[in-house]
Amino acid sequence: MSAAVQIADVSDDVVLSARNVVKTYGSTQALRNVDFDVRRGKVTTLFGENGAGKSTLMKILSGVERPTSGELTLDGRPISFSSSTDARSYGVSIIHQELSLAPNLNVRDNIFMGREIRSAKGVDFAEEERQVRVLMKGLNQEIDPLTPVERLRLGQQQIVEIARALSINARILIMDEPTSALSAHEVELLFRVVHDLTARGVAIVYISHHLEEALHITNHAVVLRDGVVTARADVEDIDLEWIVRHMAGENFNLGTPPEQRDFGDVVLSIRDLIVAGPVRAGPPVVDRMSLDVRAGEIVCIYGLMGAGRTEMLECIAGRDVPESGSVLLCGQNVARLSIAARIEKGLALVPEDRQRDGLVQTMTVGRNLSLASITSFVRHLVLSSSREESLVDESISDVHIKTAGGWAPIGSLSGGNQQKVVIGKMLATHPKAILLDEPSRGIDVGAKAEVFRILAKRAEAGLAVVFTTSEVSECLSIAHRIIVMRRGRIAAEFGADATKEDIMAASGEAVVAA
Amino acid sequence: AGLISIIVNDPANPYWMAEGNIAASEAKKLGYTANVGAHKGDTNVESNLIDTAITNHSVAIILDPANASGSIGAVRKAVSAHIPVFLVNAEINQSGLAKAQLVSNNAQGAALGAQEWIKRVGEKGNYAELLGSPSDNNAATRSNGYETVLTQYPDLHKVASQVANWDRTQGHDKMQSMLQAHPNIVGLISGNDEMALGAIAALKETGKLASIKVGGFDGSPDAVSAIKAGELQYTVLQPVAIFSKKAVDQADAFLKNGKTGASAEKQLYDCVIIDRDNVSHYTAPFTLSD
Amino acid sequence: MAGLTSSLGTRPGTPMKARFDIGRLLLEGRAFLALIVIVAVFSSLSPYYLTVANMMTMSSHVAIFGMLAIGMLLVVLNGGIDLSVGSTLGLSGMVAGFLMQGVTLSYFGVTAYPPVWVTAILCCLVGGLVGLVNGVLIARFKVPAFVATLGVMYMVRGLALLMTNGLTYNDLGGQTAHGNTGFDWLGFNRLAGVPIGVVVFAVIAVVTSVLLSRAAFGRWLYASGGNARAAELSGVPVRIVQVSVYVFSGVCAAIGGLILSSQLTSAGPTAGTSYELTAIAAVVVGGAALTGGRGNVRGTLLGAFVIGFLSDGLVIIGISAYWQTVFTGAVIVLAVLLNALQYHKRGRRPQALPGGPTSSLARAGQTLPTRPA
Amino acid sequence: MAGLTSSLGTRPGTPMKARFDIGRLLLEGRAFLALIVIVAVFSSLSPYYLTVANMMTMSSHVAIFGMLAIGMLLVVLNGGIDLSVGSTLGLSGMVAGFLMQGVTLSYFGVTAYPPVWVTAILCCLVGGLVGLVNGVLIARFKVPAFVATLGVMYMVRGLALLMTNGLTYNDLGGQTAHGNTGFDWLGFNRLAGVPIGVVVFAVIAVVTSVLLSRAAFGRWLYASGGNARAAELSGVPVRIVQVSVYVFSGVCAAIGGLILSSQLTSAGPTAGTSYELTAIAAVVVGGAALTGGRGNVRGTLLGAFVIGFLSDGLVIIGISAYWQTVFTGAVIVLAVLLNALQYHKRGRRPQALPGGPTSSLARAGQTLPTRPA
Ligand SMILES: Nc1ncnc2c1ncn2[C@@H]1O[C@H](COP(=O)(O)OP(=O)(O)OP(=O)(O)O)[C@@H](O)[C@H]1O
Ligand SMILES: Nc1ncnc2c1ncn2[C@@H]1O[C@H](COP(=O)(O)OP(=O)(O)OP(=O)(O)O)[C@@H](O)[C@H]1O
Ligand SMILES: [Mg+2]
Ligand SMILES: [Mg+2]
Repeated sequence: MSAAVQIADVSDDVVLSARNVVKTYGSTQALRNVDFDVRRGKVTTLFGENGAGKSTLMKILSGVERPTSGELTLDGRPISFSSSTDARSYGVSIIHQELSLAPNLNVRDNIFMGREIRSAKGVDFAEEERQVRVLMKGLNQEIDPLTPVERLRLGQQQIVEIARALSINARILIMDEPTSALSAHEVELLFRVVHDLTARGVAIVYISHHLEEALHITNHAVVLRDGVVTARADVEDIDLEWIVRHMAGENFNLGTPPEQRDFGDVVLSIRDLIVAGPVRAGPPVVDRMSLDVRAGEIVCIYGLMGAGRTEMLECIAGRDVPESGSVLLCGQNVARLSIAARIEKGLALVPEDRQRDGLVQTMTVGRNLSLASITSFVRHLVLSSSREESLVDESISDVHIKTAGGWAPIGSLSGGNQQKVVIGKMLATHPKAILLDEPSRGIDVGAKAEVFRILAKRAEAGLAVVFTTSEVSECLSIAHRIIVMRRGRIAAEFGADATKEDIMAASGEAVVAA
Repeated sequence: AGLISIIVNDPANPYWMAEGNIAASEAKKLGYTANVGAHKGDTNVESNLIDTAITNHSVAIILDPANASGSIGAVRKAVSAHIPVFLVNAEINQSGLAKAQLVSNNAQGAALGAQEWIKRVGEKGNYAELLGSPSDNNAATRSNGYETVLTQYPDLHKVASQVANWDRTQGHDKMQSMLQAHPNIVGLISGNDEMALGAIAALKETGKLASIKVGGFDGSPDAVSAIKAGELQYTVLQPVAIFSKKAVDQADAFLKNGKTGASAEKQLYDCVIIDRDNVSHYTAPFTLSD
Repeated sequence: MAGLTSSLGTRPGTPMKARFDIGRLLLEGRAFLALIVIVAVFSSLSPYYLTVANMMTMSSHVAIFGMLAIGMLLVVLNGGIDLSVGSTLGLSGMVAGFLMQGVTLSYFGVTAYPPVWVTAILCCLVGGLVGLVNGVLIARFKVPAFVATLGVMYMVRGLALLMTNGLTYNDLGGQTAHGNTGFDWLGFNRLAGVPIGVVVFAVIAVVTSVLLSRAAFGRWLYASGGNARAAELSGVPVRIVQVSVYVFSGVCAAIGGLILSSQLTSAGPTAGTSYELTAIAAVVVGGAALTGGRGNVRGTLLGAFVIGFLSDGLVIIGISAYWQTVFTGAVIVLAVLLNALQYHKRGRRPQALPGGPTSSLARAGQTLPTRPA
Repeated sequence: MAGLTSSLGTRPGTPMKARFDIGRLLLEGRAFLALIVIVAVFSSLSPYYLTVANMMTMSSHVAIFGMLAIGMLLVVLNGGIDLSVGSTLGLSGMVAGFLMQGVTLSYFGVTAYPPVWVTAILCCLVGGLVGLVNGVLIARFKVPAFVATLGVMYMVRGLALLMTNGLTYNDLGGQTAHGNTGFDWLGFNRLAGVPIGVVVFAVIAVVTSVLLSRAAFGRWLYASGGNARAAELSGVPVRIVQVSVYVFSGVCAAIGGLILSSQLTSAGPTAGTSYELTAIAAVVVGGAALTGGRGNVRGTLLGAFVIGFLSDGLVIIGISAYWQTVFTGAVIVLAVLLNALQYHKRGRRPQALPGGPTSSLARAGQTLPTRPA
């Protein structure tokens, strides 16, 4: 690899580096021969699709995981971290992608979790509290150190996580998607902190799916695809298009833009839907949404995290009770029906988090596939196994699931195929309208394209499709109509010919002026 | 005239139920108020009940001790709170603490029972025994009493014995298991009626009740109906009705004159046999009228 | 087993059913092996152990807590636990006793003697009612199953004791004059040499097994035990399923109470004390996971027979009751230790952390993956 | 309460400490209120209830299962459960009894009489050892806590019974000749009018409370009970914490056994049967969540006193033992019902579903916030 030569030239700046790192989980190769450098006083950003291996690499750099092979060097000397605590003692600090806070503890205790300041009388809470106040002041936040974390907004929780990473006075700070729950204002604050830190010589590794935002603060960019480093460059030499090209592959196409067609009748109609937020008195998560979807139409809902898309879809599907508003399916109000009854009537939801809400891990592929349509193969009170088998086989070939058979345990499938199982399960109920919450999240590029192909095919056959996404490129793939949601409301509506810039501007994404 | 606290073992067993009820009604007849508690064999609960009796300023405590050794501490506690304690039904392994220990003569009763058993079952063959919980002295006393009599017959062999903890369900299950290994036994001698009744259910089920004869101990109403039905050969009536009444009387006497009126602390009340000949005299629970 | 099924899984062409059964058999194999070892050891120690008569007797002992175990299995499959079954068993017997003595309807001034089948149905209703209380507390009011059923356990036991002030109902034989004889039929008679209690137990086991494997309800139960959120979004009536399993468990306990009291022809209020633990032990030894979603009737039966045959065997060879206690504990620990080791190896990906709320209260290594792959 | 605190939370300027304490007080307020009601009702029914002497007596009853409850609290905070404490209490007493009778060292042909303090330490070691077995099974071998401690419960009880074949050790007073007197000091003497058992209990409660609120160990325990993954990533030694709580619980049970047997001056092998349930009840009534991470010593003490004062009160006014059982059950159900309703209102977003692995075995509505990637 020619990149390796290039890296050796600038080694004077490099504090931490990884060489030929390989990480395998069972049969999945998360990282293959990755070289990566972290530079003093610089921000290095790691770009890559979901599942590219970004977090895995960061976990290795911060001692959470050990590489299958390959080595790390710190200040030119080989090193091997035995644990995250060990790495911390060398000044490596990480903000994990998943919130790792204990909800029952307060802010102070979370920040000092595992490294309490001891005094003769036990933990020195006063000193801890003082330090937290200083930290919060530095972040310009009014979060009281004694508030239990579970009472904080998601964004505030993320601030706590950032504060914890900062409190270590690290030389190397790894931020794995720190801004995913932050408001534009909070993001700006964070960036100011990042500038201060780099000015003091702290090395920063940054990961974000908000590409513009990342480009704005980074010095170096490294792109990872399927566990392989595909490109690296200084920020001066690159632009957005470069990143996308290297992230997704040269001739990658998510789907063909739809030709304008005549749609059928309105299948799904939402009127003035209001869903209350976690705090009753606070603003509603979904605020007077109205939306009509016709048979054969594909509607994409774009928005930032926390825009309220999940709440809206789950409310339509019947998991949440709306504050007010109606949900009409083919003209019939289903807002008071149970989930099962809505499925019966032809309204299906593919949930956002397939592990938590989509799959039953203890059951086989086939039983997962048939779960939502059990009633269709009950004869004389017992399940007809022949009918079930044919239904399962049909689904497997229908949505192209790569599996050894219906009896295979669900855990043996790759993420993309698991996602197809969830989609296939809901399609097997023969819905009139299907809602998909981030159907492409966490699945690889090929699976993603296939999922979109399946949806497009079904739409042609008259299915009304609503899907959400956080990636602009996906909006422009197969949707006939793009709706941008912002704080629970429709911020804008576009046709298939919209541009990325229009969409991102409407979503309120922080396109910070350079 | 004050409160008499009565503490019995487990009122889920009619024997102790009667013990508590009879003592309570006698106390009320004598003008006292009465509180009946149950320790269910747990020495800690017993000790707590004694504490409560002390708190309640009881003038006397009638106690069926949970454990010959384990209850000494509880009795001592009551005594040091200057409350006279009268033990009924079971003894403790220390004298001089309680004002009186009124117990049925278990050894005499067991011998009596064993002799009756010989009469009914015969002098040869294999037999089995069900024992009460080993933590209870009465279990050993009765078993030894049976042993003393039955070993005098060289053609009688005890082929199986099991602990069934005074419990009917366990008596039933253990009997069934013993029958598997020893289907040819001619009789069963049981440490109490509950276990005997459980065993009878098991024997009825296998149709062996005609060939295997069962003897009980206690004289409980259930056993008496079993005798009437011809299922149980006999039972040894413990004079619980007599001594629980007597215990209250002695407490009353002690409270009034400072003397129980009995000659010794340990007072043994002889047991009597109930069989189909005198079963008609059984007028009230644990009472055999003349 | 994990390794085995997945390697089998990659071999194409093997018919699906066969492969599945091998995996299953190995999972249950342990309990089965244990049973064989137990029977072999005790047979060599006592000539009476391996006789048809003794097998029947032991089976009729197993039937009682086996009934509880089958109800418990459904609750455990749902990810719950039911500590109240022992008390319900006791209450059911007491209700039977009460009804057999005749119910005096003071308004009419007559005493009604319900026939045995009415009594049996009423007892099952009482058991179902207790289960309903559990189910509503857990499904509707979200009280943790452990505590809800613990509380109900005490209350039901107290009620059973209060019904007669602790006394035992004796002689449930009924009287021909009252037209309520036949209660002891359940406990005493035999069908082709098999005690009726065992027959009832077998019938219920078969029915439950069919319910679990062939009815929509079974599928719903496995799904909601495996992942309640996913099941709900797939249209499974998770709450109804949850309430049902507790009701089912209550009814099973009531039937257990009926069998027991008809075997004894008497009903005591303390009957069944601590049987819930034996039932849980049987379910766990039978390979079910306390996290829900894993387990089946066959395994639970094996578990119940292992425990029952072991303790009866110890009685037959005349070993002290105290050793029986030790052995029961050892069997439980050993069984779950093996289970845990096995599952531990398999469920590697979402690393089960010690101390997690799920991992310690429930099966380790079976935590749901927290993050999308 | 959720509504209240959050509305308070939105009012700016209120000092945080005050708000926090109000919330806490209200949470624990229920148990406290219950205690006041209990004391008031029984005082009006019996003139002897509200006397210093009776309070001392009742406290010394509470001390025994309160000891178990404190150990149980730590286990519950960790998200586990310990069913073996009752048996450990019994075993501890038996070991004390065994040692007090003198240990015959056949090799030397002498009988050694260990002094009382040695006996006490050895008993605690035995308790700790039982806890260690639990902890290793759970933390190392990932056996579900419920089953692991269930198995150990049987084994320990069996061992206690086997030690004397079911007999009770009598007269633990010791003999001056053997230099091992003083055992009954623990149970009989008083310090400024307070029974020593209560003093020991109070000391341990205070120490535990300080440990939980002021020591790093306490933070670790709450952190690993709240989110084990996060705690491990932050460098909390989660496994060590997990093993420690079971050891602690075992030692607490052993001390409980010592106090009990010195109060009774005898030690029986069946002592403490089913006390684990009372201990769990105390912890739950005291507001701790079975999912872990929530609860404190103050609440547990209140819970223990509610249960103890209630049952002693029922005895004092002469209510049947059966009603006591019913009341215990009702108190448990009521307490968790209130808890569940309260928590249910709060944690809305990641909706706790019925039947989920965590939700039913443990507190509902307490799912960790999972953050979308
Ligand atoms: N603990 C694990 N066990 C097995 N496979 C894993 C594990 N963690 C990650 N993987 C796999 O490794 C690959 C890389 O995952 P990683 O979390 O590093 O992706 P990522 O680039 O951070 O994605 P995202 O943008 O979604 O955060 C994926 O295929 C994932 O499924
Ligand atoms: N775990 C949580 N606890 C409390 N509030 C939350 C939680 N997750 C999200 N929220 C809040 O709920 C609101 C809507 O979130 P939701 O997940 O519905 O948004 P979304 O548009 O679907 O975002 P995503 O990109 O995550 O799918 C936001 O205000 C967010 O802060
Ligand atoms: Mg990642
Ligand atoms: Mg969402």
